[in-house]
Amino acid sequence: MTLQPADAVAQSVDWAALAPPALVVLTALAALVSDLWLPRRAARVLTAVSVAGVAAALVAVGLLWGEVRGTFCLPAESGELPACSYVVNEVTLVFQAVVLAGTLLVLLLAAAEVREHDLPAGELHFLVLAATVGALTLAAARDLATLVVALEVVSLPAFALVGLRRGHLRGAEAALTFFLVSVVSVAVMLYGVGLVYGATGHLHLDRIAAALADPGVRTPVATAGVLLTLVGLAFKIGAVPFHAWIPDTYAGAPVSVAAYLSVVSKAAGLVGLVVVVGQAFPTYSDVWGPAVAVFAVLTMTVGNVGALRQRSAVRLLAWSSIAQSGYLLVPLGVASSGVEGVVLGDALSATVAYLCIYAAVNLAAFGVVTVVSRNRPAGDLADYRGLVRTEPVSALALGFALLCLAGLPPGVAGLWAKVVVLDAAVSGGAGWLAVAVVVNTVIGLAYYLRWTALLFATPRDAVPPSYDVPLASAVAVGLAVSVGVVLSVLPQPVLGLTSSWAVLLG
Amino acid sequence: MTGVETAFALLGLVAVGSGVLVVTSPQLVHAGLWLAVSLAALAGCYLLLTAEFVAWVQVLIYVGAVIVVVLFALMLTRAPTGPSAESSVARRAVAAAVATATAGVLLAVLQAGFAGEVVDLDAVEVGGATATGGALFRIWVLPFEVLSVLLLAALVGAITLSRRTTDHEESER
Amino acid sequence: MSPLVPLLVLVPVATAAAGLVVGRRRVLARILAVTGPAVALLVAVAAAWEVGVDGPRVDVWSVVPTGWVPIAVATRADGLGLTVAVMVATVALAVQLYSTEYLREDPRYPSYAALVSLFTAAMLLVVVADDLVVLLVGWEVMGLCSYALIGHHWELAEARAAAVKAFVVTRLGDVGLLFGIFVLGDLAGSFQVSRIAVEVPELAGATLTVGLLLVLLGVVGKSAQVPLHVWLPDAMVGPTPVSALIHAATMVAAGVFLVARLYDAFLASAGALAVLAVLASVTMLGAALAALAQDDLKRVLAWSTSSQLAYMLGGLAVGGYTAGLFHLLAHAAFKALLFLAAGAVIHAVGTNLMAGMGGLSRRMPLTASTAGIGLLALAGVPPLAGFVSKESILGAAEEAALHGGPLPAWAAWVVLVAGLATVLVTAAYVTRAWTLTFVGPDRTAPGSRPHDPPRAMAVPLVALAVPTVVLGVLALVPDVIASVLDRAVGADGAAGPPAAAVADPGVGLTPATTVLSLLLVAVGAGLVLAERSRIRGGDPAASLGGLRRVLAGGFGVDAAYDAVVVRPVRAAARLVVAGDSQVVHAYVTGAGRAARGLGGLVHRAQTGRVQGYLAGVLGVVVLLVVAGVVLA
Amino acid sequence: MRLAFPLVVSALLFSLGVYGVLARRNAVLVLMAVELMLAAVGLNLVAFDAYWADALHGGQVLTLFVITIAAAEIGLGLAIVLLVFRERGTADLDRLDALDERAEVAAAPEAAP
Amino acid sequence: MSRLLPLALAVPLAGSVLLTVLPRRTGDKAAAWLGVALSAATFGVVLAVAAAFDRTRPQQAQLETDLPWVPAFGLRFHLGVDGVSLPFLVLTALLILCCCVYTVRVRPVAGRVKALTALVLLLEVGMLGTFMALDLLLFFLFFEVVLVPMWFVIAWWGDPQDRAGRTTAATTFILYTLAGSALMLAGFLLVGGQSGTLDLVELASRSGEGLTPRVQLLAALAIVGGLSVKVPLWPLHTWLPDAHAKAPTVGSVLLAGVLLKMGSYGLVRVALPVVPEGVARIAPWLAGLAVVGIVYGSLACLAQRDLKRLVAYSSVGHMGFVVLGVATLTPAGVNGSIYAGLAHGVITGLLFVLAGAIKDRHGTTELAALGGGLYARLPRLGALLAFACVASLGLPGLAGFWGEMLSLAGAFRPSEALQRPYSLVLMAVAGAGAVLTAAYLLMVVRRVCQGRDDIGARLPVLGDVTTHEATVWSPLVVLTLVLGLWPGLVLTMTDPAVKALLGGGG
Repeated sequence: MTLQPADAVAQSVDWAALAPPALVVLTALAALVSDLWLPRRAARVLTAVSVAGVAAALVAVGLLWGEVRGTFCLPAESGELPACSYVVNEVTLVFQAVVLAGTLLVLLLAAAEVREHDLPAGELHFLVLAATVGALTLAAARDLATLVVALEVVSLPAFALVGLRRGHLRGAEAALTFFLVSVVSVAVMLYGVGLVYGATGHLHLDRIAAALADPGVRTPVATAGVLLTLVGLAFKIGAVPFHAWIPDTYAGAPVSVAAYLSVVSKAAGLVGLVVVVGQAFPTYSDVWGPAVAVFAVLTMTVGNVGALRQRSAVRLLAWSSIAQSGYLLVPLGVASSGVEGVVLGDALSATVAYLCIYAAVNLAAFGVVTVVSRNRPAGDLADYRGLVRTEPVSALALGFALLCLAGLPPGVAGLWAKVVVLDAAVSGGAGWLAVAVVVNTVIGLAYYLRWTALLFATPRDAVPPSYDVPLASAVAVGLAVSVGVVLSVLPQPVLGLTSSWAVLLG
Repeated sequence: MTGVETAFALLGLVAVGSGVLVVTSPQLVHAGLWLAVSLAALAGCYLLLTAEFVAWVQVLIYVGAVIVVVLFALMLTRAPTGPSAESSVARRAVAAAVATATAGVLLAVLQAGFAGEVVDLDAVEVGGATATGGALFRIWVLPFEVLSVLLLAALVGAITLSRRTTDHEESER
Repeated sequence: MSPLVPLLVLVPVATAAAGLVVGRRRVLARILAVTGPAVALLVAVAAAWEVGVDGPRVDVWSVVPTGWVPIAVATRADGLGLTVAVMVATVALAVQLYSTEYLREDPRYPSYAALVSLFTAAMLLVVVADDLVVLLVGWEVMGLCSYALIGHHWELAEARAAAVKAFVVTRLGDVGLLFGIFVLGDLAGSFQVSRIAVEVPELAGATLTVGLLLVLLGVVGKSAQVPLHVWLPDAMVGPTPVSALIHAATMVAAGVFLVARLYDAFLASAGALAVLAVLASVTMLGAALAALAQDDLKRVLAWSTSSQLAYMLGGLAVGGYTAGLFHLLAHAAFKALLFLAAGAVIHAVGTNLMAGMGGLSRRMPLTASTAGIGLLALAGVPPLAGFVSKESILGAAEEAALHGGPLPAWAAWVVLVAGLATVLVTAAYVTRAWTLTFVGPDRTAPGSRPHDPPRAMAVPLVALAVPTVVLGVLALVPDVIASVLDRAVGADGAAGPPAAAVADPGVGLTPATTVLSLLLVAVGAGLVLAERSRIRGGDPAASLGGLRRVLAGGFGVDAAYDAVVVRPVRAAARLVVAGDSQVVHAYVTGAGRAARGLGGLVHRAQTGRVQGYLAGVLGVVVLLVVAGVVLA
Repeated sequence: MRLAFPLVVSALLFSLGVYGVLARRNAVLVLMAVELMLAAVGLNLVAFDAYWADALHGGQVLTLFVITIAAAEIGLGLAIVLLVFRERGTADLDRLDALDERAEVAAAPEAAP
Repeated sequence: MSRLLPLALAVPLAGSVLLTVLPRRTGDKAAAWLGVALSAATFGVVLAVAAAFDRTRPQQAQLETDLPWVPAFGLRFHLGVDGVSLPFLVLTALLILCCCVYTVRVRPVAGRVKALTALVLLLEVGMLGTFMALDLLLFFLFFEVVLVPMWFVIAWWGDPQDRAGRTTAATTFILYTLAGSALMLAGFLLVGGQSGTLDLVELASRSGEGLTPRVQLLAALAIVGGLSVKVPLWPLHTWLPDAHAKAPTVGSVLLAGVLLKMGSYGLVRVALPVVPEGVARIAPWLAGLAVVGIVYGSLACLAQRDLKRLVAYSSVGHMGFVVLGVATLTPAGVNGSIYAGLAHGVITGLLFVLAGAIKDRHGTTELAALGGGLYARLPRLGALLAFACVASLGLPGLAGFWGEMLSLAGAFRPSEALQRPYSLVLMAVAGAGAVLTAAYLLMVVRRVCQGRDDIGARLPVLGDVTTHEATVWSPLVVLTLVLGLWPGLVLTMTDPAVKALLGGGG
């Protein structure tokens, strides 16, 4: 009992470090409050306010770039590591940036959907922003309590968001499915957290790591704890076999919410995973590494074969996003390979690069789906036949996004992403993972291409081309596609983000 | 077996026994009440483990609020308060198998890790409102703050969903 | 560097190309067709004159790197090549002239004439090439022209079949030749004959023998020797002038020419020569026997060509270099003559079958007399060219058999015996052909009025009859033939006189064999005549009985190939086509189906019932922990 | 006190929750089973807190958070169940099949240009 | 630094983009002529490259452009030509020009000339880029560029009578080749990771130094295996017959003429110099499979009932010679491989053009339906077909011979990697395959060109070869003759370059 709480100095708070989530909290409250005052149809104002807030947070992230800050730290004593609950470093910031950018695009996409389906605008904005707060905190959280709470903050608003559409039979069921799978997964994860706590006596990640580095620690408990802790995060990412909620949930949710889940929520799960395994369990990489690798292969394979025969656009994107999660996990899966020169930092940089590219192009795809679903609410793939004739710009954007997801030129950004992942597998010496990636790339192409081909097929009936797209959606899709195009030509920014990570997450 | 241990064993027995009834009772309302019993017994366990503050919160939130809300929901859904439909035997068998396996694995892991370990309750600072609350506000401020967002979001979400229901019903009429 | 030698090749090529361009303007096409070989003949004579004055030479025009033995675009002007070139140009000229009349009404004449010109060019390339790969180019282009011309009447199924057969069978030999060229090139470090002639004899051994045997594969294919002789009789469906040029005088003789070209190498390998001797002997006699039983006049000549080519190769095998080549020249003259005469007959009576001829000497005196000269030469009656050349070969064989030669004595004996036996059979089939065609009762179709051909066809007949006679006389002048056919290359060619470890017996008569063979000629002719009178003017071959069918069918070799090669290949082809989609591609479609099937399983789990999902989650969690704890 | 006591109780409660989650048909009852699982987590945490005599009281604080999370979850969860009940007239999970994917992919079209 | 090579890529790329954005009302004719202008300009640039090329040192990469692109991968935009790549560049630009000119008159049944031309130009970018790339990843990138355009070319402009069949063929093509190229990428990344550079010039000069035998073997398996799909090597060929048979004429010509060459070029450019030891270890297998392919392709042709399929299967046999040459690992064999590849491009391109012309006039390429008598019906077309068949069977004096001969010569004197007796057996079997090749090609002449014209009366009035067709075809015919009669033209350039590639940078 070296540390007496009574002696502890009150924690100082570094507000600058907290600026991104704090700004979003304020925005969320502003959205909630202003909804009470504004007339029912003035959703545009809400969009503007929210987007402005998120943009401000994004600027804050930009300003913080390059800094390393910790706050809510334990009082440092001699011999103790300075453990902080909230740490800002490149890892945090890059994920926060992805989360914020994703949120921004989703908010833009949601604007049209709010009008179209008469969704409660204020609540929607509040809930999205609240979940984003969770995701932002998760990226910075460095103790398990904060992590768990933040994870829940990402999830709970999402449950409500999924069930938001009125009179939509599937919406409620989707919310229930999502909810139940989520709470059970979180319960399992919490049990795991309990075991880790039991094995180490700590909740702060670096202390856990220090404790686990001690060979005297009880191995089976810690092993079980590590694995169970991964479950909740794997659920969030949509790794097989914790994936089953994804297609059902996406199918029932408003499309923009599905987009949110597939990008922001997934990024949150991923950063949680990265931080936990990287910072708390580095010495247990022989435990979680193979598990993640197996999950990766299962995930990409199940996701891809599941997408093969889909005829609903959103469900196809859902399965595709499962598959993409599989690729995302590959670098982490080989981080434990023990091959000389492969350090966790490399794996993380690969994952981040993949995530950035995936986020952009996946949002572009979802964006076009929201646009198209205005006129064709059924959301069948058949509705996309000849889209190039009816909505040429949307069709080109979607085609580009799909080919990026498939990883073939002209979707060069996606190709870089595949290169990153394959490189990770190969340089990690995991030949079987590399082969799995190869095979899955092929399966994936089959359905992406089927859809792309439909876009350019001759339409069943001649409709004059229409360029009428809601401004917000157009901006969102335009931004996402631009990012995709820029990353096709100059991928270096997202590939070179991560030079110093090995140190930060060592 | 010390006295504390005996007390704990009895409370644990109550918690587990009522837990069994929670997951087997055919009556919805009964299940809810057994849950209250189980959680209350757990609160007793917390007390024995010196976590006083946690025990009170448990009683207040769970046994008070949660059970009330659950029962309310049962009323609102106008669910039959009589026996609800039974699951098939096969389903229960699968569930039992998974549950047994879970128990087996967990017990084995815990046995391997903590066999013979002892909690020195005397050396432990009692987790009263001061101690636990102090830790909460000195050390765990951040998650606490985040939790407030969580609660607000849950509140808004719940309201939105229920309002959505009523709107929907209104429009139907 | 003499421009004459390349010109020799380029002139016919140019006329061939021009012939294609002028298209249907027939008169122009005719003029071009005749101009080509005429100019080529002049160039060949001039080049030969040059060689006579300046001596033989090798010119390297360009060297193509290959990463291995380089290919030299090299020509060679020497006695052997230019003598044959003169022969080729002469026969080509005769045939082109003849064809202007023979194919007067044929709408395909322009392409025909162009192909004949192209063929001429290719053959001339073969005879002047110093590099074996360049030689191979001409060699195979000849084969192509042969293929196209055999298929001239492509409405006829048998013409189509014969064309393909001719090409594929010779191609088989050509692949062997290519490999043989590899071996020689590898040994000598060059594909140039002039280098090989110098280097290779030093390297005699099993490898050389294998290489030469591979070369022989090409030779037997081109020269219609056993076992690749089967294409030649069928090739007779082509227009008769083509048969005269390609399938009698020139292309089929290219095999003989090639052996002569590589003679220095062959002399270094007794084994290769022995094999050549045996193959030649078998062909010699077998083909003659087959000729005996044919109904079709052209097929008689075709089998006879195989047989005569075998004489040449046999002659070369026993060391009779000059004799074999002299027979080549003589044969070119009289066999081209015979084919052209046969063409005149066929033109006149409208059938190839000797059953539809008879007594034509009265109606077609010029044809009959020139054909008679040709037949006598073929039978080896003095003093015609065929007599002297054949006797020279038999003499060389006797020499080698009795006094040793470049090949084992037993092989020389085989050649000698087969050669003598063939003399008998040759006389027999020649007599039979003569009697069936030109004498006896007239069996031509009623209403046909056979008559001697017009001038354009008659001139070549006479023109070819001249060398048939003159060469025989000329040959008796000592050494003239041998000197003309000298293959040595001096000057920058770097090769001295032929290695000639074995003295070339040259051209001349050997008493013993001459007497014996004259006797055999008489016996052969006599037998046929006797048999003919016995059966009152019928077909003497009828007396062969059941043997006749065997002989007429070429000993069933075709059927054997059909059973052993053609059918299995066809069956394999069908198997491959079926297997490709059913087996090889099945893995691909199977992978696709597996993916979709797996997808089906995934969908089946996607029931929308949340507890199913939860069961999966929790079950996997348990397994995960067990695996983690047990394995880690 | 031996650590085994709370740990065994916790493991049993967790397993009972697992059983309930899988076996129960009514959504509300499934929710109750989840509560059992979370309660088990809490017991574990408190026991370990005492075991390590954690000066930071991490276990206890996290238990508080878990209780709060559970409360929030159950509030929102009941709202969702209510929503489903209103839409479908039942809270029986077996009857909720609007998201069954099997029917959807039965006749997925091939893309012909 | 010369700008010619980037210019050769920029012209068709810009043209492709230009055609894409042109308004829909742009007439077919205008689009086609624009295509001709652009491809002619590209051809001009390539000719300028050929003119600027210093023939005295063909073993060196010339006209290089070397710019950093994606430092994270070590990817450089490194282009250059040497004696091996120059002939392929010229061939590609020429064939594309022919295709564009062809499209001016012979409009595809499916219409959409603008789109087709844009795709063809995009294909050109990929093809030229592949032959110029001197960086492994860049090579891969260009390698992939052709896939999607080619899919569309086959699936949309393919066999108008078989919609489902052409889509299946196109999809089989793209999935199959993607599997190959993804595997190849894994090999590239392995090499890049182990050697620390992706630069082909650098790697070639190291000649496998610094790569362990195991790495070399694995990389060679992946690279050669991947390229073998594209080549294609038996038994990976099954995508080819359908793709070729169902593709439109333009597609077939480019597939056979250039796409397959990208595979064989990759073997020479990448596999041989980068992982020589690994290739040496698998060379016996490679050679064996190549020879199986020769015989197998010939046998398959013998029993084909459709002209286009037959020509397609003939490619399997011909490419067998190409691979055999490489597998001998001798200068002669590799020279032969390159030469055979060029010749196959020209001759098979010609065959496909002619088959297309036959199909235009008869509506079918079924041998049975065509009957015979093409000589009688359309004498010029018949003669050209016969010419092409004869060239294809490898007649000396025409283009097809030299490659086959040199491949066989390589097998006659193989490197130490192949045991000589084994190699000689292979050579003999390949020789038998050459005989079979003659057999089936003459069978084509026999069944199609020769024979009685039984169907002429039933067909609409048929025109023989038009001036326009003659214009398109004459370059191919002339090239067949030139390559046949003047092998030194190419061999003097390839030979030093090949020796350099085999011997470590020269």
